[in-house]
Order: sequence, then structure tokens, then C-alpha cells
Amino acid sequence: GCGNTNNAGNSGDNQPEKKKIKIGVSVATMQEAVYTFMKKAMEDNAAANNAEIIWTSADNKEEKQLSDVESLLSQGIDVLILHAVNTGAAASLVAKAEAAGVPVVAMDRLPENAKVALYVTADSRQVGRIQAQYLAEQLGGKGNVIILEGEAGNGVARDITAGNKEVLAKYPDIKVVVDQAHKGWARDLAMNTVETALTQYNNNIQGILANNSGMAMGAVQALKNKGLAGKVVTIGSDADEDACKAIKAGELSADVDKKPYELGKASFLAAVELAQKKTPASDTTIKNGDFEVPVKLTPVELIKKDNVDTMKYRWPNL
Amino acid sequence: MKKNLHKYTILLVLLAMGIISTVITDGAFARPENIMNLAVQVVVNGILAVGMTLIILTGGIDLGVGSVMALIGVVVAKLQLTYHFSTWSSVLISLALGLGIGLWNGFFITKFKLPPFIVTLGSMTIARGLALVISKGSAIAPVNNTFAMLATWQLPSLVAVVLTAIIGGLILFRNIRNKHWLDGIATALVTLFVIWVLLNSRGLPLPVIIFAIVAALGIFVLKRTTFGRYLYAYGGNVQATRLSGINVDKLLIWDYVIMGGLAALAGLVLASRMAAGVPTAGNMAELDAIASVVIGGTSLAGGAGAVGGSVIGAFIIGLLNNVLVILNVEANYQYIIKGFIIMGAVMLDTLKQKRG
Amino acid sequence: MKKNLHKYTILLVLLAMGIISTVITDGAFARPENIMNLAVQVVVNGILAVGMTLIILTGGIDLGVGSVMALIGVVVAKLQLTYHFSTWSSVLISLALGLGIGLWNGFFITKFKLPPFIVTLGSMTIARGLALVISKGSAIAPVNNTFAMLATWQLPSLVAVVLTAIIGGLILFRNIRNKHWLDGIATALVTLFVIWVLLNSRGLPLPVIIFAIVAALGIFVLKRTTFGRYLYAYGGNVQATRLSGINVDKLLIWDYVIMGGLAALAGLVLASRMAAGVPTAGNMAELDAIASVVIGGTSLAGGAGAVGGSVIGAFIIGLLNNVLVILNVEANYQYIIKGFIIMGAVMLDTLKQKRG
Amino acid sequence: MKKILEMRQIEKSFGKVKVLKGVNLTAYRGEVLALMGENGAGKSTLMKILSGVYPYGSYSGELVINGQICQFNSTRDAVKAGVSIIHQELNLIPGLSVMENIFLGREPKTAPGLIDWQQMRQLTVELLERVGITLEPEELVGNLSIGQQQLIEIAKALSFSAEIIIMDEPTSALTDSEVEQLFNLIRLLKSQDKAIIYISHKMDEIDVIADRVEVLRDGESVGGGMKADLSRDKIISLMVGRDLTDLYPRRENKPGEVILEIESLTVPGVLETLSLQVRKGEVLGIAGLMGSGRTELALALFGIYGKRLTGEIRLNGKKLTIQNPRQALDNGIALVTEDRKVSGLVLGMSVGENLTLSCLEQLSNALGIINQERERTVIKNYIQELRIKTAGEDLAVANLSGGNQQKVVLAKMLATQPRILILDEPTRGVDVGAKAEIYQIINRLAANGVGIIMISSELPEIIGMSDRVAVMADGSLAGILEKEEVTQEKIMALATGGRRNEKESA
Ligand SMILES: Nc1ncnc2c1ncn2[C@@H]1O[C@H](COP(=O)(O)OP(=O)(O)OP(=O)(O)O)[C@@H](O)[C@H]1O
Ligand SMILES: Nc1ncnc2c1ncn2[C@@H]1O[C@H](COP(=O)(O)OP(=O)(O)OP(=O)(O)O)[C@@H](O)[C@H]1O
Ligand SMILES: O[C@@H]1[C@@H](O)[C@H](O)OC[C@H]1O
Ligand SMILES: [Mg+2]
Ligand SMILES: [Mg+2]
Repeated sequence: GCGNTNNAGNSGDNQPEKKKIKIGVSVATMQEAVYTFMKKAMEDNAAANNAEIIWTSADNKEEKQLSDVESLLSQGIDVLILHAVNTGAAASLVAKAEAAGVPVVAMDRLPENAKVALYVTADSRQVGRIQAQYLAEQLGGKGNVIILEGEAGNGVARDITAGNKEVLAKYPDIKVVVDQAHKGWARDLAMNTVETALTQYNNNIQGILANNSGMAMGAVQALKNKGLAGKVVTIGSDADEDACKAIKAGELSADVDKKPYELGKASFLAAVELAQKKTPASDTTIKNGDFEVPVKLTPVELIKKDNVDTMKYRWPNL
Repeated sequence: MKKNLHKYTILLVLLAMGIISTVITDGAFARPENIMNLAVQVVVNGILAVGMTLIILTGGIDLGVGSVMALIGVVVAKLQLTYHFSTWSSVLISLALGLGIGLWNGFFITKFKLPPFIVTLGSMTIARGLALVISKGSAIAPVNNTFAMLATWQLPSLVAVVLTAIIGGLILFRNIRNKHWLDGIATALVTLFVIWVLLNSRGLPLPVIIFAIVAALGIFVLKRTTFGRYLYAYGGNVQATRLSGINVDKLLIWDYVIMGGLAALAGLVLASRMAAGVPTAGNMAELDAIASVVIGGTSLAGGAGAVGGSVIGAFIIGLLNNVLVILNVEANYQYIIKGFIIMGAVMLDTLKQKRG
Repeated sequence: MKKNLHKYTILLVLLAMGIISTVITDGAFARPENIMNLAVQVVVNGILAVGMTLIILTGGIDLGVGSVMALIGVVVAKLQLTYHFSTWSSVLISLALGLGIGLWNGFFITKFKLPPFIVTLGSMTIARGLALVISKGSAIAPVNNTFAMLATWQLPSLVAVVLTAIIGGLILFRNIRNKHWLDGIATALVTLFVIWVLLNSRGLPLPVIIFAIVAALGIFVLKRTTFGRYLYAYGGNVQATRLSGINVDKLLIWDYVIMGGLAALAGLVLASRMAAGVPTAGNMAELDAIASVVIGGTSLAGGAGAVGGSVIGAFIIGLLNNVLVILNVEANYQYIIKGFIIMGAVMLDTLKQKRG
Repeated sequence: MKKILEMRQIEKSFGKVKVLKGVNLTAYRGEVLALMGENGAGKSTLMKILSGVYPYGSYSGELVINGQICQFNSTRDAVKAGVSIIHQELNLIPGLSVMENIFLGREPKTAPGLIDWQQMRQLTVELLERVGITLEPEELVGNLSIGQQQLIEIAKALSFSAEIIIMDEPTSALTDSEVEQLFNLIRLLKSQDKAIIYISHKMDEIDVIADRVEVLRDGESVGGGMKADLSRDKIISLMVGRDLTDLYPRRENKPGEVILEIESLTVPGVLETLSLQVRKGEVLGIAGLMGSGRTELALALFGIYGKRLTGEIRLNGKKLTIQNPRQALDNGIALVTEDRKVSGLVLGMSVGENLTLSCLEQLSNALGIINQERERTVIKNYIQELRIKTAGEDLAVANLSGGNQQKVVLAKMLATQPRILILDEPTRGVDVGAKAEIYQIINRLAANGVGIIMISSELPEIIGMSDRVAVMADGSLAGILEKEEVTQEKIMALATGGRRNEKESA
């Protein structure tokens, strides 16, 4: 459902003098589970804060996001929550909002060199570091590793991979033998990559780092076919439902939960505060080109077999 | 006559969609500000659709336009940021690059007799790769200030109104002189509508002006020049065209060069609008452009069609995106609705034509 | 004769690519295990390419195959996981759904005279939307065990060798009887190669068997049945086909129904391979399928082409992806290389044909 | 004789234009009925109604076969009722083989959907034999010459073993011997009590084969009768509505100095060291058997063979380089191609657009912008001058009758104001009236000093129109005959050159 903005009978109705806050959201895509949780977080909190949410999704196309943001601004939103398709290209979106007097909350992805009011993030680079750290520990600092990257040129893919490599650089005996990007983060392409690599290296592969859960599951499937599932350390990110199930089954080693619900909720609450002309709380600041941007960090968590049951909050069927 | 008729059925479909959109959005759709938004949002796809019409008319196709846009954006931004080129020189170089890619396409299509599908699939892939390599996969920003301003510069509202009135008046005058009454009425209505939007806006954004010029040139070239006439002829019967003494290789090469130039222009508009060169931009843009052309009534087999229809086709697609955002329809449902409406629009159009 | 010639030039191109790949990968490419990998990886696109050949032969197109694959995957997984359907019933229902989508396409193309491009663009968008809505955007997993095993089940190596020898022998016998020497040599070589690969593998995976059957049926249907011949006739001259008393609407509808069924089959193979229903799967798969067909020498204008070429085209694309991974070429450069090689392959093919 | 067919008060319109206005037609068993009329009179339309192409309900009137009222919904129904047709336009599929084309839609089968190739091949061999052509049943139709394709159409029509066989200009691309073969077949069919409806613009053929004649003019029956009772002139005057005195009008002018010299023209594998001269104001006829390379000569002079062409072409003493049609046209050499639909016209474009396609550059400025006024003037002039019958210059050329389409192709080339005009089969499928007009145009051009090369398979036309006749055989020149010495026999002797057998096996 998309229209739970008119909850009759709630507190909003009793105070007709108070105008509803209009919050525009522009996300890159809705084609991954994580985004539905961000959306849900906002919807769950909308009524209580007398806010209306206009949600748009850019289909991973920069140009569509541009149109989305323009359309949102022309509808007179009070705050914009922006999840950029492309962090390098999103400064102009922030500028547009600024020109319209609309503050911007950057959700998960920080538009480069842009003056956003707040950056709420689960920090993709950190995700990459956590993945690699866990891998290095499991491998005892030694082995052949495959990195499965998402779409070439995608910011999240870039950051996670950078985080991976930053940590792996400290382990000279870990060798990245295959490092491939995958169009559309496609699970089957990732599976092909792993199959080919396993063949080429005679199964002499010890670890697989995947930029998201889907590709990690593609890897698991390829491993399964060779009877290697559970024997090669495999780690994803997003903690999708099937990934969590695979962790439980011992096929996937770990996955990073970016806690999308928390991320969505924190972004939303900050936006409400901005609409009320308050300054939302932040944990730190970061230098973003010419600007100093306040940052609110939401937790990320490594999910392994021992703590996978905590994911029941998100996946009740686990 | 038939050509004309089609122009109007598809225009009526657009009009109907506009009216319905206005009703279901409680008027939000028809607000001048939103109409202007829509116009700006249509520009990139619209420019591509104009070029794509010239290609599809010959029975060809250009799958590379989306990637070329990305490459051009990356190059223009790189030139400015890394090599400190001025806005103008970087823009000119980028346009030249676009023309060069078109030349490459045209060369292989004519001299090696390769199918346009393959050649442009090749340039699609290569251009995307180059864009990614040059940019190392990240967006290149910031671009020059002047360059970024191009997309936001506006012709003052009053000047635009006067210009619109003059141009509309001239066309109307011609229509009346030639006793094209239907055209006359359409011209009058469109002119009045545009003036109304302009009067309620701050001005006319440069991208829209560029698009209007490109569309007008496209219409003019197809209707009034030898080049345009030859494109129809080629699409209708290659052999007869060759035997009529037309250098068909040169014709096709020019055709793809123009498409390359327009893809570059669209890429520049996009880069200026985003104030960045984005290597992943324009993904699947070719599909939207081709769809606009086909919705507009140009046949993929070549030989029949017109730029006017493609422009309307581009507006139909743009309107759909715009309205679905206003209605706040959930993304996944948007796909379903879009699919039905695109089919529906063309169906209405076809049914009307049958009756007419 | 000409058709035959083409079959061989493109086969030679594939062979040349294989040899080069073997050399630059220090033999890694040609290892039987990798060849088997390649075969499995080609299956999905290969099945689509067979169906797409039947569509393109009529001058049509089906843009929806990628999305239909995703939808089918999601549906089969959902049926199993949420509604606890057995593997077989869920597979049958999914296949029926695929056929139904084909029927829908065929219906609008024939009865409303809509361009296939538009109708299948519509189903492409709608199917994607449905896949996303049904799955709420997430992968649906795990699927039934039996279902997941389908993709990994293998025919024991020896049985496969014997079967290959028998089938190869029979074809060879026919070739010799009909004095098709070239065909005979090709058959012998391919059979021996396949046997060598099989002897060095654990077995022949079910997806490859399915693909082989689909390809063989495709070749058979086009060459030997009235349906196949009518497809050529339709693509060559619609008018004449209709005047020959052939029910062309029925023909086209069946054609799209078959494509729908094959897209569903490909979707099932994919879902089984991934052991999940993934709503974003098959993105742009239509482009690969069409490219395979065109590389294989089938004309987008319809009327000429063959399934054999498309299968080889699918292998060319698959080989490229496989080798680039072995070489671990950076993604950005992969685009560039792929673009050049696809163009180059078709160019070689065209040049050879000219000489031949 | 027994009446087999009666068409009563047939009316048919396309849009607002009524093309059949109450036509009546009767046919009897065992006769050849010639259906005559100018281009656009409605002959083909009437036959399409009879053969189910235009289904019941799309026309008005009654169709009675063997005393039974028929309402065909499709061509299939017509075939079932015993009607088969050889269409004026070839309806073959280039990508399929001869046998597949013949049996398209009714293949012999071994099981549902499975073609019985053995039987199909056998039946095809028999049929081809009946029609008198030797061809591999597996040969792709796309590789055949137009004449061969026409024979395939004939074979196909015969294979239905129909009672009423319609032949709509079946001989437009056949050689004399093939025509003779066809006539023998027709006589055989007649003796089997079938009814044949024969449409042709060739009066000679009518004289030979027709028993009875019916004439259509502007969609109305205007008369007819037994052939024996009708003179040729009478038929023509019924067709055109006036008397046509002289089909090949005399030309007053005498050829002047040589303007075009061709020396040792060679295209490997196509043309062999061919030398010719054309004079100012001369009509040089080119005769030869089908496949003798006449069309190739025309194409060579028009630059189609590019660099493969060697030898010298001189115009007014100046050596020319002609490697593409543009260069040919720029040098004043124009070609009216043999097949107007395939290589002459862009069918989807209007009459006007087709007409100016070759001279558009002259009608536009340096930027390529067309001067609409001038274009319209040119179009109007040529429509008037050549008396092209069209509802308007904006009408799609596909809607014109054959003769008028031919005039459009001619006009297109005349608009380039050529000094040398090559005509390849300029009157194929053109009615007598229009033929006479085309001849007059040719004469007018000659009188204005244009050198004309006219390729034709109709010897009367060659003899009637030419100042000299060049005869080709096997891609080279077999000889040249001066006007005084030209006879059919001499042409044939040169054309076959004792190599008849070789030719026919080729
Ligand atoms: N599909 C059509 N649409 C519009 N007009 C048509 C169509 N088919 C035929 N006509 C017109 O109908 C008239 C009769 O055409 P028809 O083909 O029957 O003439 P015809 O007597 O066979 O001439 P020809 O000797 O040139 O073959 C012509 O004026 C022609 O232009
Ligand atoms: N494009 C082509 N491909 C293959 N063969 C061709 C082609 N064009 C012509 N031919 C063949 O070349 C031979 C010469 O044909 P052409 O039509 O030039 O002869 P012609 O003397 O002009 O006779 P006519 O015009 O009466 O048919 C024929 O056997 C024809 O089938
Ligand atoms: O979580 C990932 C998201 O960040 C990226 O944008 O798209 C793929 C997802 O898996
Ligand atoms: Mg006719
Ligand atoms: Mg000829």
C-alpha cells in the first residue's frame, strides 16, 4: 500500500490549524528488499508526526532521479530525503532543492561536494571493511579470494569494494584472483563468474566477498554445485531473507545487515525536525568537498550463524 | 493526408492523457509550473527521439545513444575539470566526438554492410566502456559553472511569450493561406497553451528552447529538404533510391552522423542538468527513444513516419512518468501501469486511424 | 547453398574465437570442465535465442523475454515456498503462464494490428512490475529441493557419450547419404569434440540437455514442418502468404505462444540454477538474445535465417563473457572489448560471405 | 457451351473512388475469354473479387459459379469452388524453394504439420514438366529471373486443377518460346473443358489465343463478342473510347551526329567487349533473348557496376567516368528501369515525390532546401505532359494503374533532362493507349535531339520504333541491323546465333 497518509482520527485531525509536513523521498530503486524496509520505516512513523510522504524511485537512472526531484520540488515539499542513484552526480539535485529552500537529508549515500543538512548512513565503506575483516580472520590471513562487485560505476559497489580492498591490503597472503563487476548486480552473472573461477583455479578458492546478498547467493549456488557450499568463506551485504536462511543452513558464512529500517527511520525523523526548523542530532561531521556535513550513523551489523536469529525482527519466517 | 491524420490521433491521445491526468491529480498535473517541469524532463529523450526518427525512417536503428550520452557527459566534464578547458571548447569537442561516433557507425553500416543493430550494439558497448574507463567509474563533478548554468538559464517569460506568439502566428498564417484548417486549429490551440504556461512561469529554460529548435529543424529537414526526402525514399525502396541517382552511402552516413550529434547534444543537456559527467547515465535511453518514435507512428520497417509524432511520443512517455510521481504510485506498480498505458495509447491511435 | 555457407562462416568465427581464447588463457579456456561450464552458462540465452529466431524470422521482435523469465522465476518460487506446490505442478503452472503471456502478445499483435515492439515493450514492463510486486522486490528462496536439483542433475557421462555417438552417427549417415560433405565433416568434428568433453566430465547437466533438445526441435520445426516454412513465408512476403490461404493470424499467435513458452522454460532453468526466484533477473536478456540471433545471420527484416546460426551466436556471446572472466579483465574494459569483438565477428562473417 | 461463371452487377470502391460500376461478366467452359481494358479499367480488381482476394461483403453484386451463388471469405474458398488465379503481381516468397512456393499452404504431409518432401518434390517435377521448364524443385525462388518466377506462378495456378483459371498478364516477362509453351497449355486446358480468363495488353497474343473478348472501360462493361467477329481496331476503340490510328507514329527527324560512343565495354562475367554508338535524335533498339545481357548493358551505362566496368564511354567526344548512377545522371545519361515496382518507384511515396526524386537537387538551394513552388511546377508539368492519370500529385504512387506508374518512372527520368535516355522494357504491362502515348513521348524526345536506347522484348515495338537495332547474345553484341534491313527473322537469327541449345540449358 502506498496511501497511509490520511489516517483519519489520529492526532493530526484534531489540530487542523497545523499544516501537514510534506516530505519528498527520492530513492534510486525499489528493486531490492532493503528499500521496502526504509519505506516502511517512514510510513510507520508518518501519522504520528503529522507528515505526508511522497515516495519516488528512479529505476537506477540518474536522469529519472533528476525528474523525480524536480517533480517533488514543484509539489511544494518541505524536506527532501535523497538516496542518490549516483553520488557523484547528485550535487545538482541538492542545489536544486537548496534553490527552492528545501533542506536535504542524504540517506545512505552522500552526494559528493554538496551541502546537505544531514547525512544519515550505514556507511558502505564500513560494510566493506567489516566483510573483509571477517574474511581475513576466517582464512587466517591466507588464501585466494573472489570479489563480486555490483554494477560497474555504482557508488555503493565502489565503496564496499574499496572497504574490502582497504582491509585486504593488510594481508599480503590473501590474493584477490578474480574481481569482476556485474551488470544489474545480477545473481546469475555472479554465479557464472564463480563457476568459471572455480574451474580455472581447480577449486582452489578460499573466500568470496560479494557486494550484496543476491550475488553472494549466486556464489553459494555455484559452490553448492561443486559440493563446496560452506567450505568457502562467502560473505554478502544486505542480509536479504534468503541470505539469512542460507546462513542458518551453513551455506553462507556471513552477511552485513545495513539495518534499512533504522536507516529509514533516522532519516525520516531528521527530516521532520528539519521541517520544524530544528537541527537534528548528529554523531560527527565529515568533510564533503567544500562543505562540512553533519553525519548521523546508523548501525551495521555482521550477521553470522550465531546471531542470525536476531534477524527475525525483519524476517519473521526465518 | 493519412500522415496528417495520424499526427492528430496521437495528439488527441496525448491531450486525453493530459486531461485525465489533470482530473486524477486534482489539477496538480496541469499547473503551469508542472507543465514546464514536464517540458524540461522530456528534453533529453525528445532530442534523441528526433534523431532516432531519422534513423528508423531508413529502416535502421541506433542502440548506442544512451551510452554515447554518458560518454559525452564524462568527456565534457573531464575536459573541464581535469584539463581546464573552457565551457565552449569542451562543448565543441564533445559535439565533434558525437559526430565522430556517428561517422563510425555510418562507416561500418555502409562500407562493410553490417546490420545497424550490430554496429550500434558495438558502439553502445564500447562507448559505455570508454565512459567508465575515462571516469574510472565515478561521476565527474563539479563541472564549470557556466556549463552547469546552461541547463538552468531561462529566456525571460515575456520575451518567450512574444516569440511564441510570432512563431505561432506565422505558422497559423501559413496554415490559413494553404487552407490547412485542421493544422490551423491545432497551431492556434498549442500556441495559446504555451503562452498560458509561459505567462505563469519565470521563463523558458534553455534546454526546452534547444529541444524546440531541434524538433523544428527535424520537422523542417524531413519535410523540406532533399536529405529528408531521400531518407523516406531509402526507407521505402533502397534500390529505387540508388537508381534514382542518390548516393545512398553518403545519405546513411550523414544520417548516423546527425544522430551522433544529437546524442551528444542530449548528453550535454543531461550533463549540464546534472552538473556532472556520469558514466552510468543514459542506461536504456535508447529504448525510450525508440519507443517514443514507434508510439509516434513511425514504422520500424522504415519509409513512413514523422518527427512530430515522435515528439508527441516523447511527451506521452514523459507525462506518464510525471503523473505517476504526482500520484505517488508505488514504484513496482508503476511498471504495470506504464506497460498498459503505452499499449493502450498506441491501440487508441490505431483504432482511431482505422475509423478515420 | 548460401544458407549453408553462412552457417559455416559463423561457425568458423566461433572456432577461431575458441582457438584464440585457448591460446591467450594458456589453455584454461579449452579445459573440458570449462567448456561444460560455458555450455551451462549459454543455456538460458540459447533457449531465448532459439525462440527469438522464430520471432525475428517473421520480422517481429519480443522485448519481453527477460522480464518474463524473472516473472516465471518469481512465480515458480512463490508457488513452492508460499503455497507449497509440488515441483511439477509449479513448473507446469509457470509454463502455462509463459504460454499465456505469449498468447497475450500474439493476440494484440494480430487482432489489434499493434507493432510487436509496442506490445512486447508493454509485456516487458508489465511482467517486470508483476515480478516485483509478487516478490515485494526480494528474491524468493529457498525453492523446493527437487526443483533446485533439476539444474544440477547430470546424465552420466557414459550414457551421454553413447547417446551423442548415436545421434551424431545418424546425422552423419544422413549427410553422407545426401552427399552433404561439408555438413558431414562438421557433424563428425562437433560430435567428436562433444564426446571428448563428455569423457572428461562428470556428466551432461540437464540444462544442457534441455537446450540441445530445444535447439534440435527449433531446427527441425523450421526446416521440416509447415509451421516453420510458413514463418519464412510470412517474413518474406506477408501478402503472398495470406493469399496462399494460410491463416497468418493463427501463425503469428502460435509463434508468440512458443516464444512465451521458451521464455518460461529459460526462466525455469535460471530459477533452478539460482535456486531462487529473483525479480530483477533477466534484465536486458532480450538484448543478448536478439544479438545472438543477428550475429547468427538472421535478418531483423524477417524471411531469412536459421536456428543454427542463433545457437552459434549465443555461444559467441557466452564465450566472450567466459573468457573475459578467466582473463579477469576489468569490467570497464570488458565493455570495450566486447563491443569490438561482436562487431568483428559479424564483420568477418560478412567478408567471408562476400568472397565465398 | 456450358456457362460456368456469371458475375452480375459487380460494384467495388476503394474509399470514395468507385472502380467497378456494375460489371457483368460471363464465362463458358472450354473457352478462352480475353478480358481487355486500359490500365486502371478494373480488370485485376474484378478478378480479385472472383478469386476471393476481396472477400464477400467488400463489394456488391452477385457471383455465380456453376449455377450456385458464391460468397468467398478468402482465397481458400475460391480455390475450393474451382477458381485459381495467376496474379499480375508476382506473389512468391524469395526465401522459399520452388516446390515450397507452389505448394504453400497445401503441402502434402506425412503427418499433421510434417511435410512430405518426397511427394512434394515429385509433384513439382511433374508440374514443371507440364509448364515446360527445367528447374530444381529445391532452388530458391529468390535466385530465379522474373520470367522463371512467372512460370512458377503459372505452374502453381495449374496445380490447383481448377475449373476457372484466371491469368492476369501472365506473359509480361516471358520469352516468345515460353509464351508459345503457355499457349499450348491453355489449349490443353480448353480441351479439358476448363474456362480460362486471360488478361493481356499484347494484341498479338489476343489474336492467337482468345475465343471471346470482353472489354472494360472505367469500371464498366462496354461490350465484346466473339474474337472472330471483332477487329483489332474495334477492340482498341472499345478500350480507349476513340479510334487509335497509328500505334508506331512516324518520326520526322533524321538522326544527327554521334553523341554517345561506347568502346570495349566490359564487366567481367556480365558483359564482353561491347562497342556501340548512339546518334543525336536516334532511337537505338536493343533486342535479344531473355538473359542476353540487355539489362546489364543498361545498368552498366548507368554506373551500377562501379569499378568493375572497363572500357570507354564518350559523350560528345568527352570521356566519362561513370561509377554510380549519380555520375551517369550528371552526365546526362538516364535509365528507366525494367521493373517499376522493384527498382523504379518508391511505392509508399506520392506521385509527385517519385517524380522529382532524381532532379530534386536542381529544385533546391545550396542548403538542400527544396523550392516547393518550383517542385510543384515541375510535377504539374510532367503530369500534364505525359498525361499521367492520377487523382492528384499527393496520391501514393502505389495506387496508380500500371501504365500510369510507368509514366511516372519515365517522367522521373525526363525531369533530369537527359541527353541519353535508356529505356528498359518501357511498355511492359502498359495498355495500348498508353503505349501509343509513350511512343509519342519517345519520338518527341528524339526530335529534341535526345539519344535513345530502347530495350524491348516485343519485336513489333523494336521494329516499329527503332532507327537501328542492336542485337545481343550472351552478354555481347551479336550484330547491328539498319532500319531498312530489320525483320523479325534477322533479329532472331542474330539473337540465337546458332547457340540456341546452349542458351536454353543455361
Ligand atoms: N488497393 C487499392 N486502393 C486504391 N485504389 C486501388 C487499389 N487497387 C486498385 N485501385 C484502383 O482501382 C482501379 C482499377 O485497378 P485495376 O488494378 O483493377 O486495373 P487494371 O485494369 O487491372 O489495370 P492494369 O492493366 O494496369 O493492370 C485503378 O484506378 C487503381 O488505381
Ligand atoms: N541480381 C542478380 N543475381 C543473379 N542473377 C541475376 C541477377 N540479375 C540478373 N541475373 C541473371 O542474369 C541473366 C541476365 O538477365 P537480364 O535480365 O539482364 O537479361 P536481359 O537480356 O535483360 O533479359 P530480360 O530483361 O528480357 O529479362 C539472367 O539469367 C538473370 O537471371
Ligand atoms: O544494497 C544494495 C544497494 O545499496 C545497491 O544500490 O543496489 C543493490 C543492493 O543490493
Ligand atoms: Mg491489372
Ligand atoms: Mg532485362
